[in-house]
Amino acid sequence: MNMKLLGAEVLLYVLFLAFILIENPVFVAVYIAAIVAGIFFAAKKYPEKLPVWYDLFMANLKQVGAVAFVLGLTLPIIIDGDAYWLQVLNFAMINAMMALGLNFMTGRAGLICLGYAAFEAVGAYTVGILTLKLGVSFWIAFALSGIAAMVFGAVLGLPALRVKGHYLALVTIAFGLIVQETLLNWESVTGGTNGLIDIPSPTLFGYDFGQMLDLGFVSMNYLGHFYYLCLLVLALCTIFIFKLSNSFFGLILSAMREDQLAAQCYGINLTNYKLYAFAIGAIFGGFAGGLYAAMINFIAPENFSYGLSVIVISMIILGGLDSIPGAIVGAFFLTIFPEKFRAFEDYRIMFYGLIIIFCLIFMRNGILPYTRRIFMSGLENKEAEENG
Amino acid sequence: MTVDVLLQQFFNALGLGVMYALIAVGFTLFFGVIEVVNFAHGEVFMLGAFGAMVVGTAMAGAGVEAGSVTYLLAVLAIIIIVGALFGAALEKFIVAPMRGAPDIMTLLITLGASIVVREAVMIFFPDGRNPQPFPQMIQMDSFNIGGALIKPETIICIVISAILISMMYWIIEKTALGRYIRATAQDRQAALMMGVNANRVFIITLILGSVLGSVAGLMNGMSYGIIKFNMGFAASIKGFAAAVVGGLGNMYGAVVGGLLLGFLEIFVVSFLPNGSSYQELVAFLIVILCLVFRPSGLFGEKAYDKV
Amino acid sequence: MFFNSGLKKAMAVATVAATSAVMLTGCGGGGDKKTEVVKIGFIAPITGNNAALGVGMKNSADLAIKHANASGKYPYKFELVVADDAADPSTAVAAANKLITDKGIVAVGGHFNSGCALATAPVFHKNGMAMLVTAAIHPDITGKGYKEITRIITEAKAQNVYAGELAAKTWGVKTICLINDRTDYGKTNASQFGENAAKNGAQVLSDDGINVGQQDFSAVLTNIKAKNPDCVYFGGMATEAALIKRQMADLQMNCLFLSDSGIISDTFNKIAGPTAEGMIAFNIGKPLEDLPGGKKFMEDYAAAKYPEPYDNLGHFAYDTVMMLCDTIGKNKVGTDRKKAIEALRKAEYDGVLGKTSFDENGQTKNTLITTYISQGGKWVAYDKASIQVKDKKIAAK
Amino acid sequence: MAENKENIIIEAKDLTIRFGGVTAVNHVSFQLKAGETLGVIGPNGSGKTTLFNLLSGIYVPTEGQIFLNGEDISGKQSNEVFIKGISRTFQNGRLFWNLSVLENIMVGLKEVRECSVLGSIIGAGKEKAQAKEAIATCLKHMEIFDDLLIKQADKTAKDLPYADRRRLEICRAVASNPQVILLDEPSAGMDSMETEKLMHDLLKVKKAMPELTVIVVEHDMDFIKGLVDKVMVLNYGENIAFGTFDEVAGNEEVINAYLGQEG
Repeated sequence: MNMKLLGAEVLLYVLFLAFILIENPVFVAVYIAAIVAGIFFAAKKYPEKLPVWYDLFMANLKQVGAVAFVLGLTLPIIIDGDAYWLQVLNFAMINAMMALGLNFMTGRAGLICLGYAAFEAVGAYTVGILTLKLGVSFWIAFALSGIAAMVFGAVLGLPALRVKGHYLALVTIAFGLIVQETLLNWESVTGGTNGLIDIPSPTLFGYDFGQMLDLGFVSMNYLGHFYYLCLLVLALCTIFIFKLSNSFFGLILSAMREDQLAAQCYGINLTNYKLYAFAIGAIFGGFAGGLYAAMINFIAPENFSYGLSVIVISMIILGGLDSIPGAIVGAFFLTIFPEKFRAFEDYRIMFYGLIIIFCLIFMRNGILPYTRRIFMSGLENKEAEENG
Repeated sequence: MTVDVLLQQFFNALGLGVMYALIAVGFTLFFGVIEVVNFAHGEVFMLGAFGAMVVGTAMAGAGVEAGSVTYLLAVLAIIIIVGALFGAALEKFIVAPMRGAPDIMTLLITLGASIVVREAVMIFFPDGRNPQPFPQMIQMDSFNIGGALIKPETIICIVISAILISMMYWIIEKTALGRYIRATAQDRQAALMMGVNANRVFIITLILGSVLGSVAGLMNGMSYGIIKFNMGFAASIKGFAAAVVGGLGNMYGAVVGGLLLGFLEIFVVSFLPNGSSYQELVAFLIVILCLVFRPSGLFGEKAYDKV
Repeated sequence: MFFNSGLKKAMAVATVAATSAVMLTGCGGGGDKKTEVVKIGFIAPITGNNAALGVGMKNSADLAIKHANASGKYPYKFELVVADDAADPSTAVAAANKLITDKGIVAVGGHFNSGCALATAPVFHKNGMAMLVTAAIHPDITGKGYKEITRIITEAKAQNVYAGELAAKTWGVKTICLINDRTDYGKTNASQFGENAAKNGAQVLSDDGINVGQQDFSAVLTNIKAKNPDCVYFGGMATEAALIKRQMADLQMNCLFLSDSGIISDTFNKIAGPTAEGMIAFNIGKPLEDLPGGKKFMEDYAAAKYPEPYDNLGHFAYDTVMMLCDTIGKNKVGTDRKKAIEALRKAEYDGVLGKTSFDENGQTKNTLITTYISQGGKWVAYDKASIQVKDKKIAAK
Repeated sequence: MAENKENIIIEAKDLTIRFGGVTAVNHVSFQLKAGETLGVIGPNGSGKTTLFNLLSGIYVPTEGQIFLNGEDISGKQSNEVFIKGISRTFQNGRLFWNLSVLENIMVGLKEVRECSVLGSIIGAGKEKAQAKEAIATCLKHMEIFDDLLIKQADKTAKDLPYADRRRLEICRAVASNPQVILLDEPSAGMDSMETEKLMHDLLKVKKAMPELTVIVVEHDMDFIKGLVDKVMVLNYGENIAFGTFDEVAGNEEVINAYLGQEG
């Protein structure tokens, strides 16, 4: 347990909380200015310090994750169950799940997908239809939403086998638009344009998630349940993705991303692994959709538009392609930061466009760039000493 | 299906197909020569329409008679400048920094650029969120050919795009500049070694393609009379679909692809029951089918992986 | 890029100390304790696609609060808390939650977009807070039987029943072609108009769906022209309606062209240009000047000097908030949300729209519908217009 | 299936491929026994790399067959060809540039390829042990190049100096214990001193893996002379000479086709 790291993470948590709690726009502007000034100041004064801290964070991701989870548990209590911010944080976590899935598909396996919102739609409608129309319990429907998205991921994978790069981008856009079009037209099942209304909230052994959550010292509305549910699912997704990326399977996908032809010449069956990448990447979109449907109780085709797919792309670009912490931080930043500037609501979409351009030109590796796994840290020093 | 209705649908399709062809040629030029898929190409289409509207309304206000030849030529000239400036700016600020980066990066940055341009017009153009009326540019009424009514605008659009595409053909095939462009298309390294200034080719290609896009925007405004800040997105998907159907990188393929897409859309509506609700879907379905079964399109040559 | 130069100057001033000081001051001010303060919530599309309508609604609601407090009739000091739903269902739910957590708010009014009202109705029902819907006309909003939900505007179905009878019976239309923009709004209006016209002897020849954002309708209109209908009805919004009207003029189709309230806006006349002449549409409510409190509302609004116009739905917002204040004031509800719900259901209020009271579903009984025709680039009430429908064609009176 | 008399590892029979009008490889045939090294020489554009692409399954031959251990593998996908035992390097180097040296080598290993997707999620401890084992295999092969590669095990491929990149390619190709290895101009871009060093490394590889059959495309004649048992000369896609270096050197046709121009 690296205490220095723990201290740093708690400080970051406090700064994050302050950012949420300040209401008055002037204070928000001053606060951001102070943070940015602090970063420039530190970067100038101790240029060598930043990479050291950075490597420290990246080397102990397991600890960073665990501490973040624990701090996350305390968040609703500190913001006194404020429903508005619970809702925004729930959206941030749902977006983070999608960012993880897309990052696995595009960042790790190199398969560009501009129709990722379709997987969230599949997950949301699976939960919506099963719980609303067939009375299935939420937990079964939620599991099925992941599986349904996986199947759709494989279905998208099929045409993707024969195309690369630009063509693949276009196929995924077309796929996203066709899924949305089907949701609009298949009125009997999906409720067409007015979508599904009043999707029941989940119940666990009779305890309805839709009621108020009373923790004794603080009580908050039903969004508190979803906050903890989202936090749990996000944690599991992160662990799931972490294990996958650091396994041989992850290595093969990154080889495929680097050079498909060479990878094939070294025994990798591109067809299988592309389908795996699409299918597994899509699961996270499905879960995100399932949670969204159960939480908002109302879904319609325009919630899962092409615009959303582009926003998720901007999240993983900001975070850093193929970087798991980057995807989560990117998603949180791009969901929470605009909330503070409700007055500039019209500029929100443009803000995402600017983020894409800014990051691609100046910060191509994003804010938390991918760090390679060091296999040989122990071995290397030993070898180096022996050979002198 | 009487003859006049068939003839009417034919001209409807021709007008539509010609506009798609012009956009598709732009896409094919970018991909064929500098291997860039320019997702912001749709926005130059929109800027062309908005530019023409602003100029047209201003000139009409300043007393220049709306239908006169000078009026039309002035609008066309300004639109070409708008397209050229957009192409040059796109190359300098968006495409150039991405040179050498993997394809995904160029694709994503043009995607980012298209969002910024689209939203900027929505926010900063007066009442940008709502659709805008496009000034009436031609004061003639429709021609009646065998019972089918053809707007003068459609005729002019067909003529303008025929001229532009043949000019593009002449530039690419006959001029020195065209040789540079073709050389870069075939093998960029070899062309560089032969002293072809790649930057010049990049900028010129983007300018030429963007000019085609902005003129297509003008034509859209003239034919439909109503333009909106987000017209670029749908046009870019259809333009790209047409370019892919024709064989990305092949100029004639793009023209044929555009016309084919126009006719298919009109065919779906006029012959399939309740076809009108699938008109927009046609472009997407073609793209997937074509990419999966014939990735190199109708005329594109089979691309071999350069080992 | 989002740090404009102003912020950079602020950076020079800000110190880290400022950050910690700021962290501790939460917001929240105490009210003076003289008369009890009762807050009324109001949700509207302040930003997003319908920003112009939303801001007009917000200003009118603010005007209502001023009048309620100034009238002295009520034992409370009313305060308005405005929330923005940005015409998007998920933002609407977030805004609703923000209002619910403010314990001082006793009841809420608002919404123009049906999608938003449909999304927030269950939220208000679940959390036991009354919502008086201002301008969202989807039947299901009050159709669900939630006792918390009432609505001050006529719902969509009535508008289509009226239109169907008028076209088939009064104007003698025999054959109709329907077009809808495949949105819930457009499709419901088109099919309900077709049903009611058929009940009065007309025959529906075709029902074609088109897409929002589509530009080229030449193919579907050519098919319709071949059927030579007496009238074409379009369920949808202004942009597509204007494009269709222009392309019908190009094809020299001179049959009647009717549509729903979605197209009644200056935008339609502006973008349809000269072809707008003779376009007929049906709208809920009456022109402001014909309403009982219409003139007074216009004068009061002008006097209050709001920067933005009250737009189409200002008077609905005004009556919503006035009715909420009146009901809460008269029944001494204070901040008891349960009492507010019961009181509102039984309430009666005589305002700009005339006398408003609710049926068992919470839907207003005061049904107001008007036929409009586009003449000289402006929407004019049909009976006041100089062009009329004469044997299924538009002609001078 | 031709039964395998004198254990011919790899055989090409009238191997041909045409792109549109051009016949890049025209009826090339050869046979190689286990452990033999064949040098393929010829002027630029004579079809050497195209031949490699045919042998490694990237291109499908228009005519003719390829036999590995007597089994006809023509038309098989490149990943199947690799699994059967033919690995290759690339003329202008196709390493996984953003992956580390170790990761590059690991990609070809059998246990990596056969990892189960599910296993990597559930198998808690297992994949650490597997990783250790895989690293050990890689290190064994990296020792061929002394500690040159081992020192830079965790550097990314794109950060390696040019010569080491060539060595990494060879190491990657050898790591999967193939039966046949195709080296496409391994010494391209190296100075004579480094080429010399590379030749010794390759000789060490051959000593370490006597059964390994090597086919190498090269321009550097000393490199060829020092390394190969037999030489094949290609000109305009045709095999104009086959035999030991000396036989080929004396062949009339070869001289004016290839060596003659140099003279």
